[in-house]
Amino acid sequence: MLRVIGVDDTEQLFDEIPAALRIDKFDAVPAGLGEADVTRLMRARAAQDEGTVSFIGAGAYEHHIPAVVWDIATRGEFYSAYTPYQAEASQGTLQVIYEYQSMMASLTGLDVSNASLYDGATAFAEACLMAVRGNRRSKSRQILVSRSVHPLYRAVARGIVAGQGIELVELPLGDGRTDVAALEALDGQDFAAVCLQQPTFIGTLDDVDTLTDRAHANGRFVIAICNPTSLAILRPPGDWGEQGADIACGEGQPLGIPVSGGGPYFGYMVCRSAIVRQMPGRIVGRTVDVDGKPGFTLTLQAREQHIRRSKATSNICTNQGLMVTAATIYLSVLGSEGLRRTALQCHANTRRLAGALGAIDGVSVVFDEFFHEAVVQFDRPVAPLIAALAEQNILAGYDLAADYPELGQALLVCATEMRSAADIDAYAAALQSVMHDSEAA
Amino acid sequence: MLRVIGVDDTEQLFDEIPAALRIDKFDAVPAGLGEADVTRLMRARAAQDEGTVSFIGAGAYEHHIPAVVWDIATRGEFYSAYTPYQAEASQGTLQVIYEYQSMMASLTGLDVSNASLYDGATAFAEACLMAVRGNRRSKSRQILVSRSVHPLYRAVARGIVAGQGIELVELPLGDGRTDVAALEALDGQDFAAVCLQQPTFIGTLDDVDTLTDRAHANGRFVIAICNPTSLAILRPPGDWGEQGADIACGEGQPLGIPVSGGGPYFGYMVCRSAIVRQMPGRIVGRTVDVDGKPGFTLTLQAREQHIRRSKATSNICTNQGLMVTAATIYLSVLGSEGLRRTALQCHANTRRLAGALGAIDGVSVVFDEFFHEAVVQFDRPVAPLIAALAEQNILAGYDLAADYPELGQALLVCATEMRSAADIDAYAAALQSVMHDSEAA
Amino acid sequence: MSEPVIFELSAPGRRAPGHAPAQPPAPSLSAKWLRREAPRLPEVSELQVVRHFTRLSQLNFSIDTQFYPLGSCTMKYNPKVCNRLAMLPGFAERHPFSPAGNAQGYLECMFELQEMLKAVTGMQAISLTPMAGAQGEFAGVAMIRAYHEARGDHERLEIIVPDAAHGTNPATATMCGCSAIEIPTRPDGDVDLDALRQAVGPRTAGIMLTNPSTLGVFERQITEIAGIVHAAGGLLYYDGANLNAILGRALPADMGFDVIHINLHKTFSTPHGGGGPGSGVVGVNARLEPFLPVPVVGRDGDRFVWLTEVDRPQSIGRLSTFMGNAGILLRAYVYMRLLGAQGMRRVSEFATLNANYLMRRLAAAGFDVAFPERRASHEFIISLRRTARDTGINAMDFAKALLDHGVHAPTTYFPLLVPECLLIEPTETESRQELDAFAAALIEIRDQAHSDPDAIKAAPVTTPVRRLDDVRAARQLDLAWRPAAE
Amino acid sequence: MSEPVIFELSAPGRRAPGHAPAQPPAPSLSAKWLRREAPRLPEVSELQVVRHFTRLSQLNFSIDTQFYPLGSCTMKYNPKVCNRLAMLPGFAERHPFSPAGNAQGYLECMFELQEMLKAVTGMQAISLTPMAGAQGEFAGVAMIRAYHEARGDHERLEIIVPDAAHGTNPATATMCGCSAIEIPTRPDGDVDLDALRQAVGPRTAGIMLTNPSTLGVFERQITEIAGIVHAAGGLLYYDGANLNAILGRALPADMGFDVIHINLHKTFSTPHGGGGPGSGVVGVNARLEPFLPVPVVGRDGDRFVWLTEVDRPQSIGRLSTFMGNAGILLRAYVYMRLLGAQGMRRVSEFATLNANYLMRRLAAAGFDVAFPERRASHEFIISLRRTARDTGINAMDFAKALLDHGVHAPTTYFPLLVPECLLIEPTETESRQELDAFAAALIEIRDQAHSDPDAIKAAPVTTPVRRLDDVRAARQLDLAWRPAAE
Ligand SMILES: Cc1ncc(COP(=O)(O)O)c(C=O)c1O
Ligand SMILES: Cc1ncc(COP(=O)(O)O)c(C=O)c1O
Repeated sequence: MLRVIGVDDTEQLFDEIPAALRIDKFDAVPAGLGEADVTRLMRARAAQDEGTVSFIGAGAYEHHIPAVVWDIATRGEFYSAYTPYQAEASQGTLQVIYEYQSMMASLTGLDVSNASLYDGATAFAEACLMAVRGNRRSKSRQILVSRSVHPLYRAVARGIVAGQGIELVELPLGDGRTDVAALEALDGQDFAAVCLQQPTFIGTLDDVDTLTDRAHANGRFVIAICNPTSLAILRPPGDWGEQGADIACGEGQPLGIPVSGGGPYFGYMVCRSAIVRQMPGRIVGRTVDVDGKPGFTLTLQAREQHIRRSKATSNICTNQGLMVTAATIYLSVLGSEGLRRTALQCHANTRRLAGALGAIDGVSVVFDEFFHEAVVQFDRPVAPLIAALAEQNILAGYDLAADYPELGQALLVCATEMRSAADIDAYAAALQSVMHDSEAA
Repeated sequence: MLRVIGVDDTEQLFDEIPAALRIDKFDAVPAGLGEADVTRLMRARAAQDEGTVSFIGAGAYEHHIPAVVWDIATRGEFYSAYTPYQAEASQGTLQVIYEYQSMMASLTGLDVSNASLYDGATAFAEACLMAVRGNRRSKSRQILVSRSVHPLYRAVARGIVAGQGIELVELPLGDGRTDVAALEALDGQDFAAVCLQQPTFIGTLDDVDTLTDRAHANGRFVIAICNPTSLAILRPPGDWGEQGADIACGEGQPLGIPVSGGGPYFGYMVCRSAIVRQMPGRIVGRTVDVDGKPGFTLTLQAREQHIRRSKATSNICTNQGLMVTAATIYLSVLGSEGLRRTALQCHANTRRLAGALGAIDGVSVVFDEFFHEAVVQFDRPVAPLIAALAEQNILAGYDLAADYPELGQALLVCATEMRSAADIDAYAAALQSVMHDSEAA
Repeated sequence: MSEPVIFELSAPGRRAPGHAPAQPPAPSLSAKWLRREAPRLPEVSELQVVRHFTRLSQLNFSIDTQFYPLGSCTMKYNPKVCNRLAMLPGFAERHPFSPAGNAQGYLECMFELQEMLKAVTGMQAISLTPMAGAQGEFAGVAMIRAYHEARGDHERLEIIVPDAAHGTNPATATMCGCSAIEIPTRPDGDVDLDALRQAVGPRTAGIMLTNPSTLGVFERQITEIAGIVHAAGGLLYYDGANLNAILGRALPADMGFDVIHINLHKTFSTPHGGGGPGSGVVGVNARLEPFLPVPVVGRDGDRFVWLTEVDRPQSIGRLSTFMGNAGILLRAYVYMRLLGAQGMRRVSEFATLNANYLMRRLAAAGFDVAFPERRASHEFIISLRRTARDTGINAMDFAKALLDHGVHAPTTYFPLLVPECLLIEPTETESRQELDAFAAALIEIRDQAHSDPDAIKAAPVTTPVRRLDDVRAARQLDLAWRPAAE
Repeated sequence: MSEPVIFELSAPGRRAPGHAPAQPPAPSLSAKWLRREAPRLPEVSELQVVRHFTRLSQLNFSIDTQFYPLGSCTMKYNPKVCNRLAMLPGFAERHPFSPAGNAQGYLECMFELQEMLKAVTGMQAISLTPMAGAQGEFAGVAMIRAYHEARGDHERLEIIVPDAAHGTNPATATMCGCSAIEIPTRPDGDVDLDALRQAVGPRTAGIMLTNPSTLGVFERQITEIAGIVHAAGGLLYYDGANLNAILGRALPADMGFDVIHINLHKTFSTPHGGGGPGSGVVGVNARLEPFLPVPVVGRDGDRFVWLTEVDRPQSIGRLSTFMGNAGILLRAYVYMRLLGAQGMRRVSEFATLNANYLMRRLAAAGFDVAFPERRASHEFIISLRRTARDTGINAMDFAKALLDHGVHAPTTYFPLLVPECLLIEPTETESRQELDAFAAALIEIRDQAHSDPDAIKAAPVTTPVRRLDDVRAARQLDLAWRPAAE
């Protein structure tokens, strides 16, 4: 090969790199390991983190993932394909995305889904940008965001939209849910959108109909953030109020993606057809080939960076494709009945958990109606309890102190369908004893 | 569907089963579990058996298995296909087997491999039957089997060939290997075959050239049993003596199959072309299709039970196909250089292990030249030591007491390339302390 | 698209690094033991391996990609989770000689598996060691022989098999040193009792039957048969390849069988793997229990233990180096736990429903069902003799043409007594759409057999290769790749 | 063979049992919250799911099945073990909010990953959170803005990008509220320094460059460029999509870059997954360290800890709910540990060797290489303008025709400044045979462009569908399946 190129050795191939920049020795990373050694290493590392029983939700949910999901999703033909730019050579991926889009549209009750964004928080940020672009009735670069929206979604979105001079204005909570009166007080003011999370970050349920109608009456878009599992039983954003939300987005992880330390997950986004040209990310359409045979292709690409460059709807290129494949398989295996049962069991388990914890002295459950997360208040600081339980491999929940000081010394707990009654009882017992010890101390 | 059939309910479909035989209720097995529950159960069960560091070989060897091997072998198209009877719809499996046959032929230095038998022991049994059928120069139903052959192979084969009135006659050991003089003493007697294992069950090396030539001089077939890993560095059966062995067989497990509690493994068998029509099991041949395009098909099926029924060379039907697929991938990834290094590292590790153990008071290593198993003699019974070490999750080796009383209080140990120097040292240290304790006690 | 033989991708010195140790020291073995020339294995990169075998896999039909109604083979869905769980490190990395104390998790599964298998067969005891159906048969016949021998009955060396029997049955008889005596089937699909009565006698070791039979019908006279054979001093062997049909609905033990094997890779859905592995566990009644192959899993208080020849001195011994296809047994265990009792009954219910539905649809479309008056069990036979006579398009042609319809062919020319037959087993995991599409394909092929027989004779055309020259394969044996030069 | 949309396989009430709990109690929620109509999801069996998606997968081209020389995308082999190890339960089942004390195994890997990434870039500090290249770019430009803002330099809102830049570069500028100023490339493939000198000024926030550039050549004047931009008060951003070309041979930090992102899914071989996920980790020099996105993994004695806004008050904040694509980071970590230092140099060596070899072969065969006087980096461009002019067969036609040769098409019509171009990146994991076969295919297509252009215009013909009607797709939007009735 060197002869064909006309060089003597491979070093010569790098001769256009100025000598001052070339490094002749590179040993700043460890020497390579054989696969057996890396395997031994990683197994030891993974084992360190294994064995916890988690009651944390807060945006990432441990569900049963049928073995078939990842068995199929990691087939080389899905795993090692690129973005389906050559449609004829990518019908597998394209059809999967089309099926995914169809499922998401039905789950949310809206029209058009894209092929994924990075995660729930960035999907939310993109939804804010989209609303500002898409809302013709508003000139505002301000967006109302309920305090019931995931605090980290708000933080991420704030950082992302700030560059474009867009501001997120907080709507306060009243009794654990978005305060309708507070929204009413803003009637007549120009905001591009109102953002609601249902179920809220703290598991409660907003009066989405009233809030949606009020937003629309004021010429604002409604951005809905929903846990997709919950949509098996809760009213979909497309049905909120008179007209339905304009954009739905959120975290796709509950649909067959392992909690996996926070990623890779995927952000989903679905909208009304009227605003599809403002949607970021890829979209697959069904069409026909030259023989009239149905087939799939990326469409509406004029929104995207590789065509429109600085005028694109977003800079996103690589998305979370494989996760979408997994989610599509997951939704196909579960079907709406399976997803419904999963949602209901999470709900039932969390009620059981709330009951068990609330029965402990010094512990009370604050809000009544919740989906699969509940706020538990304590007569003492939460952090030490979390730490003590973590040592027993029980992950007690998400400490609300920093994000919601108004809720007092509170913990957000979640019991998905993966937590058995025994797990729940063990948690309650351990908590009781930890609280007992902390009193004794 | 019931309407098309013309029945009212599915119970009616069973109305040809005499009423007395029909059971209306079946609850003798536990109720079905969801996948999540079964997963939890099996993970708990598997965890109980995990974490041992094994120095046992004795016919099953823990090697590094590249992740790619089982990732590909468990692809649905391999995993869920049947025997490739419809060749046009099974070219994948057929070509894999053809490639496997090619690799095994080269590894053993013989001509024709079949597509697998159940395991090493049954392959050996089939080789004995094949030798009796195939050896035109012998009328004997007796076969000479070296005592250095795996004791369980001998036990299994004895049981299988007994029905046909075939008898296995033992050739004794002399100094840890097949006693050449003992074979010479049988010169002139009619035996269908002589069976040798190289390396021997106890890891030593037989004088296979002399033994083979002597067998052939007496009109006997030579059946070679070889660990396929060893064939990367040891002389292949096809090269033994003047003419080479007639049949090679053995356990395919070392070629990419997890030790997996003893199975599924696969038995391999390779022979000289002249006797291929006596070979049991499937064989794949390359041919052409009606367009002249190369393709693969099962061939020489007239040996098999589905064609020849009671006159078949064997009753085998289902074999160990998937394991062969894995082995073919394994051999492709390693190549001859990778297999050679693996073999050499096992050899080096076992030498290190023998050295470390032999240095302990009351322990000695008996034979000098060995491949990757060594006999270690003790000044006391072995079983209690094994038990004590097993409690520390060290699997000390295979107790030779029952099978080879002539070796005294002896243990067969093995350290494959998977055992690190630290593993070996930890074993030696633990053994020393266990022996110390047992003295103290 | 055809794929080169992997050796053709090879380039000297190329390797997939990282899968073998760095250069180890030279062996301390004298040269006479050492190989002079390296074996010819492919020298390829890991990507080449992945690409080659992935592409090869795509050349296969399989359950995961096609309807696969291969009669007698029970090509049903293999739940992915079974493989996943059997491959857990605690199972996959356990050495077979690990002491029982380090194998309690595995042994508990096996003990429970034995119990469940007793329950589905009605038998008294189980041995899990046989590694496929044929080895289960071997074990069964060997036990029957051992039983007679133990009673001093040395002349019983005849095994009766119906003419519909699977080839492994007579082949097994031979392996065990017995002779196979064939008895005919009556036109209604049941065994000819008169012939049976004539066949039995003082040399009868036993009879091998599958029920439902390979003809796809339930042998209604099974109790009479048992009576005849037992009265003659013989034993009854149940070939459990078709157990799927009666799972949770009838017990072989109740039918009078003394010994049974079960193909776990059929009824209990372990992989077929392009030929194997399988498992042919055996069950016996009290009479034969002492002869069961070892090892067997026993229980001692709350510990699980291996029972060996020491505990079972009359055992026919071991059938495998270790204890059979352990990982396959785990897959079957997982599958059975998933199903549970009700799930098992659903298996036979839907397997039978699908078979009868498809049979009726094909009968209505004018195909000749072999036993039109009978219920199908989980499978059934059609004979294409009329079409073959009228058009020259025979069963094999139908099989090949089906491949072009994206469907694997049913079993052809078996059982031997029905001419031009297809043995069709849809299994319970297929949907009605698949069955309808299959029926439509058969109808289309038959129509085309009349309108354009040459097109059918030319089939398949959509497969990676077209019909292969089997004669050439057998005459010009090419069984291992060699470089062009050699 | 085309595959129905999964909804077309659906039958009311059909389910894959065992994947959801038995019927749970009704929710204790008032009806107003509850969904009135079930969402339309497929109602299919597990086998149907497996068969459907397995078949769909087979419709894809992928690295595992085809040569995939997609320029700028680094479609190299993904070692299987990376996925296997990232999916270990201890990693896959760890909740992102598990306390650091229950995440030491993961954190240690991430800490070491940060260290290794520092080593391969020469940067001072790393943040692992960006989830793809474009998000890395966002982080980089946001840090550049934050840096200027922190210095009170509020007017610096212009980002300079060469005309060859990837679309994400200008799009990122916009996302960050900056404007993109394009500068031209000289005919030799390097940046036009005069134009650059004119472009910089007091409004310059920085410049985004990839080196080697998307033209497949190394920007030789990089030190001068750095001087010009820095002198003007701007910072340099390195788009690390092409890092594969110089791995272990040159450090972006030495070139004068202040901030860099790396596409781990390119250089460090995590899955492309049909579109993602990826990871766009960022590295910075000391100047920008305070602005790094959080969280970052730190070390406190022998414990590993998360550093957040609390520790990094000037941080641009979080870019993902949790901490980026953790599982992808693990895959990259495994890959880097497999390679090690020498392996990394081998990557750039063979990537460059393969690209130059293929470029020379094509040049010798008469193809117009875009920069014939230059060394190729790990990729190179050919222009098909002459063929297009002579035959009407353009770059897209070549791309489609390649599919019929079993090869994925290179990147077409990018970079924008070379007409009728193919950007070809063979990667280091391909064999010479593949490269030769690819060259032969291109030659054959070109010959056919002259002899039978209609055949090429009709390509592809071997793919599951032929050329699709993109106009119809965009005009008659069909973006979600609906039953025929609706
Ligand atoms: C009826 C019948 N009996 C026995 C067997 C033999 O079983 P195995 O292939 O597992 O050895 C089969 C398998 O094809 C069969 O269908
Ligand atoms: C040169 C270049 N820059 C940036 C990107 C964007 O990276 P990502 O797709 O990971 O967002 C790409 C990817 O296509 C690229 O090739």
